[in-house]
Amino acid sequence: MDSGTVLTRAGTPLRMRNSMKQVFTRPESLKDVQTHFCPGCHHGSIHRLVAEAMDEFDIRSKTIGVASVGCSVFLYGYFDIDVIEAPHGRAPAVATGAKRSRDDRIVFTYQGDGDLAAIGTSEIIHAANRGEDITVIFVNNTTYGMTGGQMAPTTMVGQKTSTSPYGRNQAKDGYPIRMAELLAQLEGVAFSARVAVNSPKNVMQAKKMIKTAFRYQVEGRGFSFIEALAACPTNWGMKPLAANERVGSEMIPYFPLGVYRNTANL
Amino acid sequence: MDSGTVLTRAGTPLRMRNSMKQVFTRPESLKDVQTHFCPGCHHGSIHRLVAEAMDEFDIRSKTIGVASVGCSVFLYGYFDIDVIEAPHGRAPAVATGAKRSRDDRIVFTYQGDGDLAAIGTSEIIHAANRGEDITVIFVNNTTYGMTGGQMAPTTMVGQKTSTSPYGRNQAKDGYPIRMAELLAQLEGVAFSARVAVNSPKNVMQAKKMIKTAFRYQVEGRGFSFIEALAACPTNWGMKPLAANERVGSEMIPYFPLGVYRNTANL
Amino acid sequence: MSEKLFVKGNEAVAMAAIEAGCRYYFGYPITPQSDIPEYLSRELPPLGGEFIQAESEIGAINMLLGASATGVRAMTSSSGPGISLKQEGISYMAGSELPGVIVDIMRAGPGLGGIDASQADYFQATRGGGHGGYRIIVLAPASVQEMYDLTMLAFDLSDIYRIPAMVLADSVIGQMKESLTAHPRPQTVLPAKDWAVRGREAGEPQNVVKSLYLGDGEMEAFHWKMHARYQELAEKESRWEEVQTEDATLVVTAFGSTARIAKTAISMAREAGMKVGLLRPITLFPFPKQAYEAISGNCKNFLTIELSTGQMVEDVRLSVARDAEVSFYGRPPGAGSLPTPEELFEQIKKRYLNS
Amino acid sequence: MSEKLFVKGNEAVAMAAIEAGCRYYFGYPITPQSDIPEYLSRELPPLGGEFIQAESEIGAINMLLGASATGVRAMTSSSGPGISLKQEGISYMAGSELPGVIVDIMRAGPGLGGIDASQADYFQATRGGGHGGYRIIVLAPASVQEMYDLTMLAFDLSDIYRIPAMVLADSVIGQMKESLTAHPRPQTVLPAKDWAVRGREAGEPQNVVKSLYLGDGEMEAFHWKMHARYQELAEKESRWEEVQTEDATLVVTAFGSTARIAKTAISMAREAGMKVGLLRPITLFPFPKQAYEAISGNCKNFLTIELSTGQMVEDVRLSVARDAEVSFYGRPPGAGSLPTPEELFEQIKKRYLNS
Amino acid sequence: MRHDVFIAGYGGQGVLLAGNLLSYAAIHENKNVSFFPAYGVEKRGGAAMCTVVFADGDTGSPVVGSPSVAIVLNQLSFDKYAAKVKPGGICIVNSTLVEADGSQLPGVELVAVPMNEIALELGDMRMVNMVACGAYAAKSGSLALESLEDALKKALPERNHRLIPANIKAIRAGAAAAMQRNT
Amino acid sequence: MRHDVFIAGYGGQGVLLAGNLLSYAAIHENKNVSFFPAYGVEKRGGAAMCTVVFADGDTGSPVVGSPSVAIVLNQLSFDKYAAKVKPGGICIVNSTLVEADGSQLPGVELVAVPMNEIALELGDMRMVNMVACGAYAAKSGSLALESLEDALKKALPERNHRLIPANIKAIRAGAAAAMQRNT
Amino acid sequence: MSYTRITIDEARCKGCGLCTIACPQKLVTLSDTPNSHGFTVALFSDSGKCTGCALCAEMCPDVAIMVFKEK
Amino acid sequence: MSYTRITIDEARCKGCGLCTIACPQKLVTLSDTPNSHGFTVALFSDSGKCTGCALCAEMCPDVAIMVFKEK
Ligand SMILES: Cc1ncc(C[n+]2csc(CCOP(=O)(O)OP(=O)(O)O)c2C)c(N)n1
Ligand SMILES: Cc1ncc(C[n+]2csc(CCOP(=O)(O)OP(=O)(O)O)c2C)c(N)n1
Ligand code: SF4
Ligand code: SF4
Ligand code: SF4
Ligand code: SF4
Ligand code: SF4
Ligand code: SF4
Ligand SMILES: [Mg+2]
Ligand SMILES: [Mg+2]
Repeated sequence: MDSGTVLTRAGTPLRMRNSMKQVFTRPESLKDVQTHFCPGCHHGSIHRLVAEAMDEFDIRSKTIGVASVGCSVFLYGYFDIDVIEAPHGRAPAVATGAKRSRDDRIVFTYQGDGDLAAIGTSEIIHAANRGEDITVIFVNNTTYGMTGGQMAPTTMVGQKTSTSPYGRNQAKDGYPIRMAELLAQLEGVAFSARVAVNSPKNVMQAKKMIKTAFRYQVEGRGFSFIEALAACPTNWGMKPLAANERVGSEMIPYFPLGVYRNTANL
Repeated sequence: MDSGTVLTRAGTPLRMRNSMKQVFTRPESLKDVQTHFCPGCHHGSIHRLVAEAMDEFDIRSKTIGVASVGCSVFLYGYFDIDVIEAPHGRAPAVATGAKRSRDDRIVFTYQGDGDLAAIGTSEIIHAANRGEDITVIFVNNTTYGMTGGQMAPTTMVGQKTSTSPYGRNQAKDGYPIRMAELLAQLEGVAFSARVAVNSPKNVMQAKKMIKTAFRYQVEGRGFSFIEALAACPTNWGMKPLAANERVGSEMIPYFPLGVYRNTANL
Repeated sequence: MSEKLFVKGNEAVAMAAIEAGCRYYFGYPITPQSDIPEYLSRELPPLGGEFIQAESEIGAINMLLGASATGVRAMTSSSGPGISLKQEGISYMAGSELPGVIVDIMRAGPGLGGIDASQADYFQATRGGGHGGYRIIVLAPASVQEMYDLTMLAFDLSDIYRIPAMVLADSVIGQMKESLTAHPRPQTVLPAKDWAVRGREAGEPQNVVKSLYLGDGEMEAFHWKMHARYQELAEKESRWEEVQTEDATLVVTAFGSTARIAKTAISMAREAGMKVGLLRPITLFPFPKQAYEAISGNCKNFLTIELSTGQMVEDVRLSVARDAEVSFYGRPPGAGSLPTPEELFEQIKKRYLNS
Repeated sequence: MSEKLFVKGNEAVAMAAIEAGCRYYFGYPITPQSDIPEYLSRELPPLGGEFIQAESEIGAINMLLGASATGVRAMTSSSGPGISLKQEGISYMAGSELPGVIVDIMRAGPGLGGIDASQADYFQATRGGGHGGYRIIVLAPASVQEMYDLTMLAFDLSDIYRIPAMVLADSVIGQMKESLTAHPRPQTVLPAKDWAVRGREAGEPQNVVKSLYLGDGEMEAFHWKMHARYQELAEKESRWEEVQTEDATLVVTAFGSTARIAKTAISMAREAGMKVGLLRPITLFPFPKQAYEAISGNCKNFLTIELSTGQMVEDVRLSVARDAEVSFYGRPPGAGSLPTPEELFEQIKKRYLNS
Repeated sequence: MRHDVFIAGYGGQGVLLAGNLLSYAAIHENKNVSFFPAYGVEKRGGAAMCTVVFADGDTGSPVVGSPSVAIVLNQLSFDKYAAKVKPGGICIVNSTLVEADGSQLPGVELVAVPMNEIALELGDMRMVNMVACGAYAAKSGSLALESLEDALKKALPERNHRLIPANIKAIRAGAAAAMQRNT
Repeated sequence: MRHDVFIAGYGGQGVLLAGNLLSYAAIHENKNVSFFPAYGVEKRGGAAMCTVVFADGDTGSPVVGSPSVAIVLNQLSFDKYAAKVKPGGICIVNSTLVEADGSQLPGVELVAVPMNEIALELGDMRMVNMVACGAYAAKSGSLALESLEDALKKALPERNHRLIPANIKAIRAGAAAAMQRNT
Repeated sequence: MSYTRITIDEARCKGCGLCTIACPQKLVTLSDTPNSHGFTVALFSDSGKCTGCALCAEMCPDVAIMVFKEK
Repeated sequence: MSYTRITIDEARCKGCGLCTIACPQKLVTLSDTPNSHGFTVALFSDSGKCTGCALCAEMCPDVAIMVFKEK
């Protein structure tokens, strides 16, 4: 092969010249399957980074994932780990039950913004406040992806969704809620950070943060929280590139990236 | 009468010399009845201050009180106003429904720490975040009074309760949650303050703050929140004076009094 | 003839609510009912109403409680898991004698289940899924037109009897589009809401909306009062549809979409010369016992069809004459599990031969 | 003879849970069951177990879901409003085939109601108060000893059948103290929990605890599978107590504290020469239909007594022979509404004369 | 034999402890026992009452409509409950606080014991309930005084065991007073 | 008369719009109509299908087990659903994407219309569904072409009304193709 | 300074004693013996020193204290 | 610099284009015509300029890109 695209079929990557070494590989904890996510959906990127963190600490075989209800409900289809599917919003409570009964396991939840910041507010606040030794991956895409793009607590002011047809109105609907900052107020939280995956630089930073969050748990340091800003091209009614662009132009200014609490400075 | 105690019977105060003027009176919004509260329970003091605020703004006839489940469930027995009894923790949602459907009325909730900071976490956070134009009186007595003194989210570290027989253990139960500060993080909150009624000075300050909170609503300025520290002598297993003392010696140091958010500086 | 609209069942619910004077909606998204909040988020604000997307179904039912308590018409809607979460609030509304309309567009369960059509929330709706022993009014539309008509009726009955009313439809009825003749709300005479909490104006009594009863015998008296009211409901408000039951030797009974499928199956049976009829309950609570009693005087063979392993069939058994036989055919909810008319015709043939 | 303890019904539940190997408790305070969390908050930590006072009943049921999913024995308890809030979680557990024990010490409702004894959560418990059409095992103790015995049984049945199990008692049984012979857990052979989620060790299959079923026919297959399991339960695990039914011409039927009160009333009747017996269901789901079928072969007169306006009476009607009469006497819950033996004796006399 | 006793007073008079004591005494005599306390929404104040049923066999109903024996510690309880005592039964009243007239209760034996006075004489007002239990045991004959005395060890928390001798005295004084006044 | 038609394809082929168009056409002809869409958990991708039933009287079952007419826009749908067509019924296939052989469907009339090609000829691939509707109306005879054309105003959102003339062309082309190939 | 005094409603007073720590003049004390409800109610000693500051009344959770002043 | 290249799995690529903005060398573009799933998949132009920085792969939400380097 001299030039052009190298095509492969799922699961059977074309063999490279023997002299070549693969420098970017699929993480082992991520199953080698096609996802159901829409083109340009950042759930895929975030899934990969979580899988990389599991690989990094070699914890795949002792990790329990807690799936939430939302576009990420098929967690068990993509991660090669044991999974419990929690009712909508209740993943932190389910994770609490799992972790307390198996305290030598690594337990993480993966939740959307409808799930965590709306219906599941009580559960996340109290799991965080108790300082449960779990890791929470919170994917904020400013909308209810799975159910067709309704307004979420994180929907931006003015953003039109299927239940805010005139745009989110801060006078009636309030301002978008900043979970990473809010949880950082709680004594039980060991680590809280906000990341994005809209540029290679942000991806690299997100990778670092997600690994740190898992490291907290591996080292038994308490509750760790990652808010990942994400694009939902489908429900934003945007092409993938435009949606990716919006994360940087609209979301990050309101939801600044950074570490909001870091008790051990890992 | 020359000296000694002047006794009166409920509702029929002994007439003073004609030349005397009553300088401390029972607020009109407070019914002239005996309460069911235990001796030294601060619910009584807080009830009076709320009634005074209603008198001050002459809003008794247009106020809707939303009672919660806890020792303050008999709100309708003590306040001379229309009352809705909300399910445990849901008073802010009930108040939202009431206020949105009758936006010319004054709507307040009166909730305990079990009610507001445990089961009702979602409802308070989202009513606050939406900036509902209601007033919330939050009575923090570090325990579930009505049900017999179980641990609350505000129970102090080390405090023994009927469900923390070895004392609250921050490693398992987390640290007591500071609601006034937490809610102050939310954009929708117009006013958030913490008060106590354990000394005449604090009572006077509490009175001012509670009036300010109601004024916010009277002037349509949005969500106002008062956290009132309170003694529960019965469930603390203390004499009233000792319990009153504890508010100052143990609670205030951890739950500092003050204004945590004041958007209009009233 | 007024122009016929062509709308989704869920939209018909929302349109009827507006026509019935409901200006307050509180809900939380869930498939397959999200068309209702979506429609109302668009239509209520221009009418001066309020649409709130609550933080949860629990938030929504309690906002409904608060709004209803002030005397306005208000509603919520959800499906499966969301309706389960509303049970405490529904129990409180029932205990506080509050009207209010709750729409359940049923989906497959238990748990997360799936979003396919289901009728397995029948027990939850008719037996009081919440605690304490209460009943709510349950209406089961079988067409888009009925989604409209029964939603309006739900508001009226709920106001008259001071009992929460539920519109219980499966997702076939919610998602399908049919011709709809929208009509204004009937001029029912409604009792004054003098119990409503609106602020105690001078001279007015204090109004308290509550469900706490502590005095000796108070709670029991409440139960017997409601029991009598339920009986009044059963006598006055039971509604059902009968199709060709007069000469039937087999009566099929089903509600909602199942009744629609059965109707076509019954036509097939009639074409094949079988005397088969349909009895479709429109009110599930009150259950139209009187219709079953009357029909089972002549016809001794009943076939109940449900999208579940059998729930309404218990009410049928409890309602028919003692010597009547009640058989059951169920297709529990889930993808690919809707029965076809042909399939039901087979079932009818089987039972008919046995009759 | 082992020393007799003298303990509250609620405490017996907690003691039995510990003896049954339950080390994880998740709950939220509510009268009249708070003795259970209070006892366990004291006793579990020294045993290396975990007691969590959850942020709410919803938190608690979902912690139970999480713990049960990892294969340990765990439980929660509550009353009325709290049990309503758990309905979504219970439905998820049922849909995920998870074991787990839920204790409901019933109090008066609907709504906030009161804390007096009630049996009005019967429908909620036995019909699935949650969505989607599922059943849970429901055990109804009538003494402190049975609070102990049936709590243990609940853990075993729940593990064997992979169905959540509820101990359903009224507050009389929960609050009263009686002699208790504590005994070790029976050495039942339990199936391995190879479905449990504990981390996927090399070579093990991936375990997923879920209730989402999307493939064609998957959800329906789940329903029929569970239906078959419920039938197996009914055949193998139905439990009841019969007192002097052999020659009875009137059989009183009641569960929990009502059965206790009825027992004394029946002694009075027997003393007065009336042939009256008692049939007390111990399992409410599965309902001991076989006992009713058998007895109603001879005795045609049944009197159902409940602390409600009538719920279990429907199961009795659905279970007895067609020619048997079933009458009902109810005292709905609330302060001052517990019937006395004398009162029930009057009711027995009335029905007996009619028989 | 099946025995039942109903005890009523106001919060603070030790009604529940009395019920517990009788229960443990009955257990000591190898009976089956059901003790049913009434409980209120409010933590404090108000009435306190309980029922104790004990029998060789099944205790049957923990709820008793017409008790064979009632122990009534204050006027309110007397007014509310005395009339419920079964014909042929006994009503033991704390005559220090209760004005009771036997003619109000036809067919019921009224046993008046000045319990507060006796307790006060013995030096501790809080022993009213012990006096009552002694009176019950003696008058009803359904429990031996020794059983009561033995039961104290179980009914009282460890830290109060030093009070046992005083309580025994109160029990005996109650028994004596009950027998004396009515023979 | 009661008519039913089942339409299936993949997401993006305009299956639901086709169903709506037929529904409005039937309403225009004063029929009662039931349109039942299938819907999936996932927002995107996958199959799309719907059923339209229309009748002078009651539409009866919105669910149709054996449709009298099926319109099949892609191979997957053909493989899955074609066999369900009622004996004596019609199966209209998009022959551009579907390899269909009439012998697979005994008793069913197979109408092959190269819908993609026709649409592409008319300049817009997205009009495949219009071609299909025209074919259906012509072939089944249950709806007049004029009704379809009238229905476009209702089925299309206001902003797309400028496309109506092009759509009418596609409908007519579909009708012509269906009739031509099978007479 | 004009004559000032307070009244304490015995039917309301629960004897918690909060008023006793509030009075700068130490004019309020608790009775030694319980009343019929078992409460040791508050007593006012009208020594003429009462300033009418109403701090006692402000502290009373049961609104049992009223304050009067010579006009 | 050793030879470096990437592979793009067409069965996984959804044509979102995020890789195209990630490559500093602009070596990845989207195809003009949709594939059988309707996706305009990404194409790599192996002009020898690939540095193996893997930024394209890091950006791909569908993990469709693998990067290889000469040893
Ligand atoms: C109790 C309950 N309410 C509502 C739903 C419906 N529902 C499913 S997913 C979802 C929200 C999804 O949004 P989000 O959590 O932001 O996840 P995303 O799909 O955007 O990743 C909702 C409301 C449900 N399954 N259960
Ligand atoms: C859903 C539900 N769960 C639990 C209860 C029981 N309950 C009643 S009051 C209360 C807590 C009271 O504590 P708090 O809110 O702090 O008020 P306080 O009595 O201390 O003023 C609880 C748990 C209930 N009524 N409803
Ligand atoms: S709907 Fe949005 S969140 Fe869901 S898969 Fe598609 S792009 Fe991602
Ligand atoms: S229990 Fe506590 S909070 Fe309740 S009335 Fe008594 S002192 Fe007040
Ligand atoms: S008014 Fe002031 S001075 Fe007078 S008694 Fe009260 S606190 Fe003391
Ligand atoms: S503060 Fe009030 S209730 Fe307390 S002792 Fe003084 S007067 Fe009595
Ligand atoms: S590895 Fe770097 S240079 Fe090579 S194609 Fe990817 S982004 Fe471009
Ligand atoms: S980022 Fe991945 S899925 Fe998107 S176009 Fe590039 S290779 Fe394809
Ligand atoms: Mg989202
Ligand atoms: Mg409290």
